[in-house]
Amino acid sequence: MTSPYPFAAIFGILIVALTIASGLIWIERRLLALWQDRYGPNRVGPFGLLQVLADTIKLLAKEDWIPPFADKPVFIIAPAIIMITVLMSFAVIPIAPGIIISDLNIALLFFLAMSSLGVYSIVLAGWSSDNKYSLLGGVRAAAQMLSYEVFMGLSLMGVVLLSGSFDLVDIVHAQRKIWFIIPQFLGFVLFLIAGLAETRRLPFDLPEAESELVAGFHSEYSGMKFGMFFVGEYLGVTLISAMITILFFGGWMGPVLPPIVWFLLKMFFFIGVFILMRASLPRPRFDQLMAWAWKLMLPLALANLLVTGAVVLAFFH
Amino acid sequence: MFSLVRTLWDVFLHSFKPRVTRQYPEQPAYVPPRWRGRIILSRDPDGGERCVGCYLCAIACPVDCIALQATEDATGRRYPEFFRINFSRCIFCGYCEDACPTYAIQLTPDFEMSEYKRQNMVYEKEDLLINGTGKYPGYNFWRVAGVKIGGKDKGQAEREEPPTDLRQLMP
Amino acid sequence: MNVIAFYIAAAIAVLTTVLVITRKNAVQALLYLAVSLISVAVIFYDLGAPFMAALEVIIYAGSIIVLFIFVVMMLNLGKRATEAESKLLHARMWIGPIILAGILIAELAYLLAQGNTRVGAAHVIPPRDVGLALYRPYLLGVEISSMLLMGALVGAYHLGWHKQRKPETQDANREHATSPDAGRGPVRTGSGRTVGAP
Amino acid sequence: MNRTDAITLLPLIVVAGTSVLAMLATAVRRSHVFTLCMTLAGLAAAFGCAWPAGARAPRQVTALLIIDDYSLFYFRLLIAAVFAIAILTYDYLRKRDLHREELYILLLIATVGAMVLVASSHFASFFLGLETLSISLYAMIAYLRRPRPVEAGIKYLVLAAGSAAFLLFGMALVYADLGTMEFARMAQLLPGTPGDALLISGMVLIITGIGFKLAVVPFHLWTPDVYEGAPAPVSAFIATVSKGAMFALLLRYFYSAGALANRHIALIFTIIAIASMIAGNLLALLQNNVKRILAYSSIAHMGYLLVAFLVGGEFAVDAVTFYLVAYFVTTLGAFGVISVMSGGDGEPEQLEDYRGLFWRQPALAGVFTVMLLSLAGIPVTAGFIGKFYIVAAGASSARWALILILVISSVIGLFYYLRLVAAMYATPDKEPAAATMPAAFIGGAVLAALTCVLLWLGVYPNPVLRMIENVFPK
Repeated sequence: MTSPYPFAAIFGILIVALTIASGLIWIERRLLALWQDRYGPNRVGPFGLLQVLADTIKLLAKEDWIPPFADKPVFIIAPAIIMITVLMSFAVIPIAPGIIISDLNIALLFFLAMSSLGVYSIVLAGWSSDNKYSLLGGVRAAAQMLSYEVFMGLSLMGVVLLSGSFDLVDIVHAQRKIWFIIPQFLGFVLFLIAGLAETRRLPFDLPEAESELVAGFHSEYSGMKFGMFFVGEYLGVTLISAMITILFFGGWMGPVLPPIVWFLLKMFFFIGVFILMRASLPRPRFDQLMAWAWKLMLPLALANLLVTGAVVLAFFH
Repeated sequence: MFSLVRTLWDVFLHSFKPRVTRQYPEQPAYVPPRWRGRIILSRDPDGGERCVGCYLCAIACPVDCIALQATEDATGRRYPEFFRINFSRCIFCGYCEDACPTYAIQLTPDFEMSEYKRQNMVYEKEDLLINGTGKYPGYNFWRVAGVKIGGKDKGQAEREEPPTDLRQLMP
Repeated sequence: MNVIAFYIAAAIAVLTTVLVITRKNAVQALLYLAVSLISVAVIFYDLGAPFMAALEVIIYAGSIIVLFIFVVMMLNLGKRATEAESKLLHARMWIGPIILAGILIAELAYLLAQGNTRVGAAHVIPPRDVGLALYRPYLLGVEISSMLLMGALVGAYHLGWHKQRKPETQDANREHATSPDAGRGPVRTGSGRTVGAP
Repeated sequence: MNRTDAITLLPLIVVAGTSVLAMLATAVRRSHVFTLCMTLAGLAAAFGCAWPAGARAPRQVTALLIIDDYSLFYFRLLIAAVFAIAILTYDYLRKRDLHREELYILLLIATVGAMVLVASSHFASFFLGLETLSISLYAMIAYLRRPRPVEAGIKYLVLAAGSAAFLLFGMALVYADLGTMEFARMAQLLPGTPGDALLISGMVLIITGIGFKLAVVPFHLWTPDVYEGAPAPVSAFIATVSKGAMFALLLRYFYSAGALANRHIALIFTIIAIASMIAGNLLALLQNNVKRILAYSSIAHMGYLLVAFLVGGEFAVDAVTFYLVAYFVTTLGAFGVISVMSGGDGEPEQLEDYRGLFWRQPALAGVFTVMLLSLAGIPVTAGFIGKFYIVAAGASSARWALILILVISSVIGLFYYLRLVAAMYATPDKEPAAATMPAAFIGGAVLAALTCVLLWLGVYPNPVLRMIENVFPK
């Protein structure tokens, strides 16, 4: 059921998503500080909450520099692509009954399609900068995101088998009895890892690895273009957390509290997990990353799919 | 694989540990008495400048941040005509203090020296001189030095005998 | 079926495909190809094949073209490649195929204008139906496709195998270097030069 | 899919299963002999499985495949040909230093594709079979990974991809017009749409795709290069299995869908047939490269086959089938000789390499002579009976123009076959280069067997003829 007020839903979700994403900049810095026994930003406004605003103003006020050697149109389009693809994905996220922009019957595939288009942003940013470090970052991003996309899709197919639908609303409804985290624990772990790699979050941030590639694909970006990559990354984290909530943790379902609160609680829990991973895990080498994807994750995802299919066929058919 | 999970848990446990960050401006930092911070020029207990303009500090300074010009007053007492320390260069090594024969130049436990303009980091003598003796309260160079200055002739310094007339020693 | 959406998507598809052919820069051409594929996906969705549309985006636009771009990025095509391409775009090269293609298009337009196709009007086909069709009546097709892919894989593995061979030759060199008569090899030139230096 | 379906599909399943097993075995441990034995055993088993399948034929297995006596006959023919090719491959690869096992896997997969083509009754299986065949062939052609084979492979890849696009487009048009992709349904619908332009355009595009695979004249440009570049056994595979399967499909498609009744289609095929016969034979005259000669000769032979195909009716099916059997045996033999003679570093391709072959290796020269004579259609060989059948078929429906061209072009063809034969029996004016290897026992055995079959078919064709007639009762 699509929302009765489509424009209200679109703007509501747009604003909430953007607010959460930019708020994440603050949340992440505070949480990282917490786990590193520090305070983090706490000067601007109460608890440093206005730090986000300060950062935004800073980014907007910075010089928007396009290098003369760059491929200009591509250079400009690249950061927009990541925002577009991630925000498009939010269109199919059911936040609570009735709060959804478009109840698509292939919502899950739509999410996968959009995340696979997100690769373009990184690759093109790296390519158009015409800088060897950026190019290397772009090449890494292409290899990494393509590889992890493969089993990202496969790891979700267990959920699809259990719920019998690509529709996210149906998937949430199918978790009335039991959250899919129990029968699909392996799928959950795989999706979590793939999600990390897809959003290029820290253990897997090789495309931008500061220590070796001087920020990789966005070396040449400044001002709000850089800001769009920045916010795009946090939007990606929000999106993946929302997807985990919907696919494995029963979406908006929960006792006592209203559905939307449950949804946000669960989502923020996973955002916290993402940040915790950033705080604790070291970055792998690139060949290790690729080897894990193809030699470990892909077989595991296939095995998960096989076993789930067999069980569904044997007991629920 | 398990170690990764354990790492996550260990890091998570840090949420309940005290923070090591010091909230600096509100909670002042403890500075030990012998901290090598901002440089001052001290005075004798009687209020005169201790510095005799011997240039040893300027020579000892590894970054050449001290500049001075010695001069003499009418009574023959040496003092710096100007004394300038560029704190944007100073590395607070304390060599000047070591080199100073008169305990004039001293390092203090003060480090809050931020300025918006670089030029303001250059301290002149009037900025450097304090109304006190610093770490060596009783010491007065001119009272112990055997130099003749106004109001004190040779042999009038502390623990000094009047000068011997060499001609009286002749056999 | 939304006619306006169809025509917009179709126009974009045609336009971008033309741009794919006329671009001199390989990456830009590939980008237009990606846009063209996405608009084709929109057409699929419009025609009532959402599953197909999603796969079109995921597989073609999202994976294959990215791989192409990946390879082009690795090839490091510079100005020279662009110049070579611009030579190919000479009128003599494209005028013949363009005329032929024009005739084909005109013919097709004429044929379609007669409008006697028997394929029924589009209705939405959910993914479940696609799955059922694939694994019930067309099961054999899926299996044959798997053989096809296996053939492609084995062939690609064989043709791409020589890259694996390099470590072997290096090993051979190393063995050679450790053998007794290896002293005359390049190992010694450095030391010989220092000894014999004037 | 049920039990009976599975049994009728057994030949196909066994070949496909063998390829998977061979791949797994190769992944565990490489062994050339073991892979060959596995391949041969699998092929033999598949051949044997044709009987239980035949007991349940004809049977439509899903909409895609139809297993009837016709398919099973071609299954046996293809499997037998691949069996011979596999042995020749062993002989060929034995002398070469590279990974050898993959070629058998590819060979088996290509065979699966050919078998699917033969049995297909639906556009989907038609296209899938064709692509399975083509994709394995790309790798097989470029298998030696030297510049020329790779060039040939890429040429084939590009042109095959283009022709596949034509084919798909044609299928789409036909589907748009008729709303079905099953041959049988098309046969029911076709009479109602006699002069439909959409349908005819689709058919023409399909013919383009098929014509490319058959290498008939306007679409033949790849043939000489690919034959020359590919390893000899692979050339044999392209010439026999690939083209044979395609021709079998052509017969089934155009007869079961009844498209040949259309005047335009028939005209197109007539032009193609005439062009192939003339161009193939004339171009071969100019060649000094034996593999290229065989390539052009195969173009001409496809032209002859099209003559019989155009006649239509059961007589034509018999003639085409018998001709294909004879052509299979002959072509396998001819390429077999090249393959057996080739050393570790190259193949004897030039006419010069064969000068005086008789004085060095009389047996090999004899076999090659018989094969060439059969290709030329000299009596006592299978080629003569085949050609005779075609002429008879043409005469039965009074296609005198076609027959006249067939005869004239055959006479032209005789010239270059005999030129090759003459070269073999010429006295060698200088000592031959020691490049030619003595024929290996196993390859020689295949050649001997092929020669025997050839002569047997030429002298006493009745059993085979009767078998073919029984296969297609109609």
